[in-house]
Amino acid sequence: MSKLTSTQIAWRAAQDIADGAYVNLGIGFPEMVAKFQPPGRQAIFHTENGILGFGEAPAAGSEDWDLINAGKKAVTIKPGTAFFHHADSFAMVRGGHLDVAILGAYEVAETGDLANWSTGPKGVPAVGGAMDLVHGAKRVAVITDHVTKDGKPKLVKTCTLPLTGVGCVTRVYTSLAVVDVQDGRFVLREKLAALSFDELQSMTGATLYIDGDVADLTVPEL
Amino acid sequence: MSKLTSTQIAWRAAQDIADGAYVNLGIGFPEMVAKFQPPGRQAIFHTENGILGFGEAPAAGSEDWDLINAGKKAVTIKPGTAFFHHADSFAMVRGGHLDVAILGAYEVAETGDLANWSTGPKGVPAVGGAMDLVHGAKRVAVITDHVTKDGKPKLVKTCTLPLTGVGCVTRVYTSLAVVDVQDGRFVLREKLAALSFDELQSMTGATLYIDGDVADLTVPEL
Amino acid sequence: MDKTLPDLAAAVAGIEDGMTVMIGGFGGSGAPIELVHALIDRFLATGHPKNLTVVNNNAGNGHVGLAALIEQGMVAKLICSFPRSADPRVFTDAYLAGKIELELVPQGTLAERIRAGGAGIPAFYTPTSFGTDLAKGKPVEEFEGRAYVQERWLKADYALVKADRGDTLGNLTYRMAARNFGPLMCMAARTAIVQVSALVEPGSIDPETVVTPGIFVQGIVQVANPAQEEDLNRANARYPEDAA
Amino acid sequence: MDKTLPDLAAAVAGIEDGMTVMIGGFGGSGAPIELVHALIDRFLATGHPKNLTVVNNNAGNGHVGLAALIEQGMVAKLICSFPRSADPRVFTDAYLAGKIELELVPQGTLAERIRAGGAGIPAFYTPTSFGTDLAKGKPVEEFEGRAYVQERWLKADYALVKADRGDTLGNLTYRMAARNFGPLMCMAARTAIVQVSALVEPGSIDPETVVTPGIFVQGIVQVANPAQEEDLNRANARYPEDAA
Repeated sequence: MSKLTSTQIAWRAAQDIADGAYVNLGIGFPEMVAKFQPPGRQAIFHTENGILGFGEAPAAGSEDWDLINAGKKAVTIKPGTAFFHHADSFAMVRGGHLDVAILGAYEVAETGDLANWSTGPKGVPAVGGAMDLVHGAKRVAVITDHVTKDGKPKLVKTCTLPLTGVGCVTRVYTSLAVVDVQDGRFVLREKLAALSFDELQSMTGATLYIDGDVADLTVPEL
Repeated sequence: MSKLTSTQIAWRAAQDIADGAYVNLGIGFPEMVAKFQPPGRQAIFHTENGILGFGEAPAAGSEDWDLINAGKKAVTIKPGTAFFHHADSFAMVRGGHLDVAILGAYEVAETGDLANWSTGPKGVPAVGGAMDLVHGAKRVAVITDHVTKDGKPKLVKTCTLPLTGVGCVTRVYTSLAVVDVQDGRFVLREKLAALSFDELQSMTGATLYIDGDVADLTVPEL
Repeated sequence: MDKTLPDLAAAVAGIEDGMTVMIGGFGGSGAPIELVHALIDRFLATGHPKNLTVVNNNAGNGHVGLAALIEQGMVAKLICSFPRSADPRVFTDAYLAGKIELELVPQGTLAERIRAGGAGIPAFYTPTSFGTDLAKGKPVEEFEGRAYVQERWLKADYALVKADRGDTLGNLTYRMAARNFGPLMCMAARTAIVQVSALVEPGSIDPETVVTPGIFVQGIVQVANPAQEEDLNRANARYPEDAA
Repeated sequence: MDKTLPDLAAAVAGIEDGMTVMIGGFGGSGAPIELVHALIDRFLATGHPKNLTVVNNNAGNGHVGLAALIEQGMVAKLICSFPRSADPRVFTDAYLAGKIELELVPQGTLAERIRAGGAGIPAFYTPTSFGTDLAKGKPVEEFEGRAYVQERWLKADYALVKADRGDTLGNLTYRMAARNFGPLMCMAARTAIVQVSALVEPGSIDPETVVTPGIFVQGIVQVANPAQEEDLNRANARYPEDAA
């Protein structure tokens, strides 16, 4: 059975972003979501380091290193961009002004708890804006492979890794399914057509509930 | 015995303002202090409604009502003026960034308590920025007649009117004297030469202490 | 994504009975006179909205703007720092007659409470008002040897704000000291409605000079030559005009 | 009233052993490289300052700027949100060897703590970090049915900040996302020292576009063509150069 690529997961997540939505994409993999805005829709992207409404990456060699995103990658301005300082930036985050934040995850619990900043006490801990982003955005979505590289479930009953936030995730887009977090339960919304419910459940660390239709998770070749 | 006029009290207070000091003048009588900056010194005036470094009143008829001070009087800009919003403005106040605030008073207690916003439960209460200004400025000075219109002391042991702030006043410029508030006591620094210490004490509602020289309070005709 | 509203009536159409409405301005500077008068027009035509809680630094002046809103009996409660003005009769009479409730807040605390509402900070500590009547009933805590009062955030259903230039995404600049509470109220309101002197296309405002980023603005309407409250009062204006 | 400092050495001359120093920048954008290198020069010449507590969003990159400051052993403690970068070896080695203390703070909480320090707010409540390891030992309070963590202000003896234009009164503008923590750190430091690309006379900056009003700035020094940390790292630069 072929699972979705990271690019395809990002594509799927992008389909749920409304025209005009204010969106923060976590650094790394989630940044890919910006590429797949459906035709006719234009989200406005926020980055923690003080830009709203920035544009795509510039051509290599034409970067301006005062114009970067939270992942320290060069971006561009476009009509309607605004600059502001860090306290105003996180007022946008914490104050509930973002429509969607899309983040990566190590683990998501059925309660909506998220672990995505620390793999334990070894090494140098680093949190950045993750703990702020999980609070405030109207929807906090996660994009992730359904299981770890070792095949262990990432959707779990209780997170074992240090938490980023309690009860904060509302939807998870995985390589196999789209799952909502609702009243402390995982509710399956979409799954790959080739995958049976039981197969999916066996790769999930907590009970998957069904509430209404389960659609086929379909994405283009990318 | 001739006491100082309001104008002369304002003049005296102005002599203690250093070159480059950031100063907030309470609305009304304290606004007069700005006129008497000693030659060679230039204070930078702050107004609660979001201007730093504003200039004098414009000529009558050329007012711009978007360019007013906290007393709603028209002012002007000059080189180096900055505009900002109300939260930033009170960050300047509360955050200890002002060098001096000069306010009027109904009563000042020997503990530094100030009452200057309410004469009691009758009528409509109004506080404005007074309660913020008494905290944060490095020096909170009061300019006032030494006694009320009825001849009652305004420098008292304990305020009888509703407080603006506790232990906040550091110096009082009156129509008769200059008095510091120091360790819960009034310490006399200057008095009118024609006035004996006992006369001054009799018009003061708390003990006046002497700690070092008492200078003559001398001001020009204005 | 275009936040432009067709007219002033549309701009104030969503404000319902009992809502909390922040109104920008410090005295007359920054007062969104046309938005407030549009709200009065709606009330005169429909009887709504009423029982409003209004947040403003002051309590109106003369018989226009906020004073006119109070004069119509639309305001049940006012949260402000300084309910005095050159001509405060409308508020004073209503207050002394027990027709309007007043929550008096020190000006810096008012500004910070509004910012806190916009920034997702439910409470903070300030030295302001410690030991005074305005701190009564509020928690007090000591930090580093000094006592502070706990204050709570202030949010609103609507904000009515006057800016200078605005683009269709809601990015705003203000004019001099008319900025005052505008940027904070845009942050703290679920729906911030802004009247601008000039409505421009995105890209017309230098990104470095945007004061209110568009994320804080939900609706924008152009009022090309807005009235200045002070000028109206110097001309003894009333709203509506036939109320004289 | 002129806050201009004669040179970089004078700009950092007042920083003493054990002080808390906020250093602006988010990664390389806004990093005041020249001020930091001047501080290193002083340390190499005099052995001071050392045992600094540094506040920055990150922990340096490569072997220039903040990384070089850490590499010299001048930093006893770092307060930051994200001690990772393209080349974080200097901090990582020092940290794993127990040579530097780390206080990890969520980025928005870091920004708000610094603003609180500048605004005279000793403590505030935030939802950020509730229920996580980073909230351990901090007071928790419930407001309107939701739990919040109490965070404290952060102040500094000095701030070293990079701005774009500055006038001799200290009014500043920044360049794009290099703004980040600069305006906040200027507010929170007893002495804010700013390097500007262009030092101009009062009146040269439009009062509407001032980002940091001069009241928050104590010293200003011109560095006409400031280095960009990212460029230095792409060229494998080190500071001091002979340290290679």
